[in-house]
Amino acid sequence: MMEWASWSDFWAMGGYGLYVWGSYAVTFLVILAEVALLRQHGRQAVLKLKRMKQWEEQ
Amino acid sequence: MSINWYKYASPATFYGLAGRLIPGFAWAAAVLAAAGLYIAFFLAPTDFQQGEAYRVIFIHVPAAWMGMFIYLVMAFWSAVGLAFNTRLSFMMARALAPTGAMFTFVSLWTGALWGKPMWGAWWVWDARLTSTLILLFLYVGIMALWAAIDDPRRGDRAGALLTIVGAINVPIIYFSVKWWNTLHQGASVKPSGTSMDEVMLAGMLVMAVAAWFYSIAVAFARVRRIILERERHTDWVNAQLERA
Amino acid sequence: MDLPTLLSAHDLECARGERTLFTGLGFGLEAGRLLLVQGGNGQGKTSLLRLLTGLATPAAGEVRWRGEPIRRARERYHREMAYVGHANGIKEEFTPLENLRLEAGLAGRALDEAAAAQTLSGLGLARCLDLPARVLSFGQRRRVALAALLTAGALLWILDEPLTGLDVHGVALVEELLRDHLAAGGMVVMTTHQPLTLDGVQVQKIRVGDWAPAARR
Amino acid sequence: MDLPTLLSAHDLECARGERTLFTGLGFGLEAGRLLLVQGGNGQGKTSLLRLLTGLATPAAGEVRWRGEPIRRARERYHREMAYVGHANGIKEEFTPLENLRLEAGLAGRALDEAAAAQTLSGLGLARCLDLPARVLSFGQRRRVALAALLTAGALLWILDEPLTGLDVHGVALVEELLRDHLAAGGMVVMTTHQPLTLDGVQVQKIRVGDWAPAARR
Amino acid sequence: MLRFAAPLETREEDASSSSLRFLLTVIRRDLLLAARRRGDWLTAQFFFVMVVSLFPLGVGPEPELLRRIAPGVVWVAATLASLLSLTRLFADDHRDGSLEQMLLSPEPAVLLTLGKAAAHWLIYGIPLLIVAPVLGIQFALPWDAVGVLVLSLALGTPILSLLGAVGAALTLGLRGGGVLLTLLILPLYVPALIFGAGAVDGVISGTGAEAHLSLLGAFFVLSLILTPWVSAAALKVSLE
Amino acid sequence: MLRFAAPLETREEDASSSSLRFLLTVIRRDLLLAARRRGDWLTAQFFFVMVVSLFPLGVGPEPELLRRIAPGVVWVAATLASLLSLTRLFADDHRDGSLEQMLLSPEPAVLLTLGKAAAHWLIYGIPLLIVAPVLGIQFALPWDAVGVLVLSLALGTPILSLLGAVGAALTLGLRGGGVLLTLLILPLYVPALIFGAGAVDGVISGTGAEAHLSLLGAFFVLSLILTPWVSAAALKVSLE
Ligand code: HEM
Ligand SMILES: Nc1ncnc2c1ncn2[C@@H]1O[C@H](COP(=O)(O)OP(=O)(O)OP(=O)(O)O)[C@@H](O)[C@H]1O
Ligand SMILES: Nc1ncnc2c1ncn2[C@@H]1O[C@H](COP(=O)(O)OP(=O)(O)OP(=O)(O)O)[C@@H](O)[C@H]1O
Ligand SMILES: [Mg+2]
Ligand SMILES: [Mg+2]
Repeated sequence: MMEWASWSDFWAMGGYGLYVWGSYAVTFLVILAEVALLRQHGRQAVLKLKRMKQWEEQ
Repeated sequence: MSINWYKYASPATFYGLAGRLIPGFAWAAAVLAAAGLYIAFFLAPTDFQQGEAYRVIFIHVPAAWMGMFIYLVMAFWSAVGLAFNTRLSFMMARALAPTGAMFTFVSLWTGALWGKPMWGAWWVWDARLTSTLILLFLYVGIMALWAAIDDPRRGDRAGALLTIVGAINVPIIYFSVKWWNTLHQGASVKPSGTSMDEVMLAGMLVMAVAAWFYSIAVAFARVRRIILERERHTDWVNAQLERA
Repeated sequence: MDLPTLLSAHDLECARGERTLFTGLGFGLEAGRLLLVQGGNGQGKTSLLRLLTGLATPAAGEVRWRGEPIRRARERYHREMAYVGHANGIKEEFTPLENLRLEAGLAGRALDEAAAAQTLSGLGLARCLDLPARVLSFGQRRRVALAALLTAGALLWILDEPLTGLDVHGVALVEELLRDHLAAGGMVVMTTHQPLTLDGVQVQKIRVGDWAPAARR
Repeated sequence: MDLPTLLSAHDLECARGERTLFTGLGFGLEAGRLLLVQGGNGQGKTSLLRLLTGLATPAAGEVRWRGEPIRRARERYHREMAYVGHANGIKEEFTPLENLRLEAGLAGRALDEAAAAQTLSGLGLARCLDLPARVLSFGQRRRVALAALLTAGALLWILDEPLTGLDVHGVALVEELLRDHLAAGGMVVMTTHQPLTLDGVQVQKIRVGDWAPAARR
Repeated sequence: MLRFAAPLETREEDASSSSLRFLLTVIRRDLLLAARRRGDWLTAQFFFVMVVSLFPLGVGPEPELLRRIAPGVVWVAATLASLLSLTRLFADDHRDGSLEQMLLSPEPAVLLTLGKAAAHWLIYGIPLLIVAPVLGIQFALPWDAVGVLVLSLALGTPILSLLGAVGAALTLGLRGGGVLLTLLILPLYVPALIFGAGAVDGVISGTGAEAHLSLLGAFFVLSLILTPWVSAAALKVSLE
Repeated sequence: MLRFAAPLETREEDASSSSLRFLLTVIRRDLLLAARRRGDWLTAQFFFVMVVSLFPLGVGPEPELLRRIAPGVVWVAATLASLLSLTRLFADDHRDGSLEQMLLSPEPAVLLTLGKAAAHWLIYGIPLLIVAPVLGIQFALPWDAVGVLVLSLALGTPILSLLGAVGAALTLGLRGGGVLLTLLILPLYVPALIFGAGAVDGVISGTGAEAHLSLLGAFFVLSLILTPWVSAAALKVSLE
């Protein structure tokens, strides 16, 4: 801890906590959402392709 | 050069290659992001003008860079696709767009959150801000066009044409907005690249490289899905499905 | 008589969406001949004709006109070819005569107004010359499209179900037109689900859809 | 057997623009009968059918359903009547099945999905069940419109050239459907330019256009 | 093969419940159509955002000036966004013949037009309400003004859809219907625009928004009661 | 009865003169079509006038404020007016099959798109130029500013038509075409809007209009050279 006297100092960000953490939180969430969507779509695609293959084989 | 580019341009080969590369890029991105965040919050000193608020810069600037850079890469792949009719290029362009839009959105969001304490307003009609907003509109327009066309061939080409027209227009838009803004006396504070502390700069660069690797990993993952959907009647995809 | 093969298709493959409609389709057509494209609904007749016009590009293979791929000889090919599709290609707010005049203008031909009016009358549209196409009946609109085909004076006609909506006189008329055109050395590629009586005409037949039996998709 | 006359037209006159297409047209149609409206292109068949559906109003005369003018008995009439016009009336972005479901919903009927899928398969659309109507071929779209007609389960069918674009199997199918419908006591008013083979069916014929010979305009 | 099974007898049914079912089917049908065009919902929002964002580009970036014109700009943009989509309210159904089919349903046509207008509002009106706050912030409006802006749009956009349906029905099948529609309907939109923008202005200038909002509400009720009948009549005339 | 007389031999002709003739025919055809839809020409003007006139209603009547926003408002209205009509640039021809017929003409497609854009400008751009002075006066603009407004519109509206043709070709036959077109094209219009409104502002504020006007001119030349090719390519892609 070179910059910060305490954790509460750290979270306060010199009074700008809302702005700084708001930025980082939203960025984190957006990235998380992208990765999650990507995984979900990937899984859906595989499932869909398998289903269609089954149909075609019938 | 003896590398057989056409081999790697074949979706089947690229599918495997991308699959092997993704974990590497993903881990590199994670490690670099951790390092960047450590620098950002524990090594970089407090800014004497802006106080701690400036720490937004470590995501704001990399995100802004990636937003613009990814558009250029998309335009490049679109041009390649139209010129050489390589399917993989179009797929790359498609895979990149959501990530580009995401970064552009992040740069807008973080900029807005930064602007409130610094300028006293969430938003001002500054040249950089406005042109970033228009860039987001371009991304959205391209993705909306893709979404509206369900024939993949047509979608690829139409999207590529729009991307390229946009790429020619982006510099024009940027300068027009700048010109427009300076003729009026606009916002008095502007984001300025004043001489920067070296640690700060290092943190920003590390974060930028992390964003870069992240984009590559995500785009590869997305392109793999697109390849699967497009090539689903081929034998290798069937074999792939057996395994999955 | 050994006429040269003017229109030929080589190994055509057509994919619509995820379905392959046909592969390896090929034929050659000489002057004075009619090619009847056969197949049930949805087998790919329209898709084939659009490949032949150059409006769509085949997934594989190529179409040649006078020996040259139509991609390269586009201008010349389009000068000598005329197409009537499922849609009539006439503007609803123009009268039949104006429609013909415009088509001629776009093709860079001068239109002999009197002759055009006569063509229209010959097609049974004498009473509709001054009506906008919008108010014409289904069959009358089809007739206007056929009149445009006639005035185009093209060597090769590509006709997608030209008989839809025509009454019996109309069908007889089209048959006569086809005979005349072929007798004058013209060529026709066409589809229809109705029986055609074309005595004295050499009809070549091709069937689409058999190429892609139901099982393979 | 003396069935009651359900649909009747009295002294109908139809004017389009400045032209009177027909005047004094009248007929009566009993259950189990088919009325074939005949006439060349542009004689006024479509115009007559639209008068019969109630979409257009006659310049003079009236149409009656079960003895009541359809203006007044609109709701009941529309519950018992189904119309297929030159346009198919299907939404291009929906699959055939979704189209049927929607039509049923709008008519306030419950749709038996399995039966609907079977109807579509019976009409040769088995392979198109999950495709949007936009990508279907001309004839396939016509078949979807016919499937909607079938699921409507109406007593009176008004069909404007239902055979356009159908291949030979399609035509045979429609003929069978007509026979079944009439045998079950249904009624049909239809036009077509193609020959119909409807053995064992009592066909009533009416000719439009003779009413307004060419000279009178 | 195909079995014909026509329920030849008419069924007697509770009239009002069948009417309600018809109305809901019309709405669901349009929502489904909108859902099929993936991204349309988003597109409508972005259109609105974009039109609003054009103004600073034309007018210049001074925040004070922008704040003053903000209510007017947002309301004009909402009007245009709804107009642009209204062009297609009946046109698509008319072209492919399904409008005729719907008019041949036993239910009265007024339910059809009411349902279409309602669906239009759900698809194109609701997104505007969601985006409006963001735009208010871009133009540096105070929070209470943003609230009233959303409220006024919530009351006003249904009016746009209802009145727009009249115009769409009147111009059906006419060439250049889109532009003509605008010509007919924009004057009718004026009261909604004035009350809506006025309410927001009232908050900013401190004169209060209640009077404007209640006028807007009255106008809404009036158009809800009257316009479906007018558009039903217009529809029938256009289809003759 | 009918005599078949096909000029089976291809005629060799001066290529450039036949191209010019084709271009002129395309333009004349669209002008004729517009003339046939009586009132469309007038309607486009009315839309423009109305959008501009809505602003004083939404923003309030202060003359000083109105004068300051006038250039921006007029330019935004011009942009929207041109967009509204652009939706139908190729759509009608596509639906009735005549677009296919035109693409089957021996002449290159780029002439077709150029001609269509030119016709669009003649029909929908010229009226704007004629009405603009009236609007300028309504907003109490000084005379020299009105002059520059017309000049900037004269240079700028062709850009709108040219770029809009790209969007119209790309969105051909797609659901939600109108809104989608707007979404694609509005961002590209930004420079024209900024330079155009900026020129008028320059006159009012005394900084001069030349710089803006010459940038606008450069943008016009650029789009004249590039966009017809892009729209031709887009058209072919959309018709595949
Ligand atoms: C929504 C608001 C904002 C947007 C869209 C935005 C956009 C951008 C963009 C696109 C860049 C990269 C430009 C380049 O490298 O040439 C950038 C860089 C930067 N921005 Fe922002 N910005 C916003 C708000 C702010 C605020 C409020 C500040 C600080 C007060 C700020 C400070 C910076 C700095 C210091 C840079 C780095 C400059 C450089 O490397 O040259 N930005 N911003
Ligand atoms: N995206 C797609 N996915 C799957 N199948 C498609 C797609 N697009 C078109 N098709 C199919 O391709 C075929 C197109 O046929 P085409 O229009 O060429 O038929 P046709 O022989 O002209 O029929 P008709 O006699 O009815 O006019 C149809 O069977 C249609 O279902
Ligand atoms: N405004 C008008 N002025 C003059 N004649 C008109 C006008 N509107 C329609 N007509 C004529 O009315 C007739 C309409 O015929 P209708 O569509 O009922 O014919 P149809 O018998 O169904 O023909 P088809 O077999 O071609 O479908 C056409 O001959 C048309 O030219
Ligand atoms: Mg076909
Ligand atoms: Mg008819």
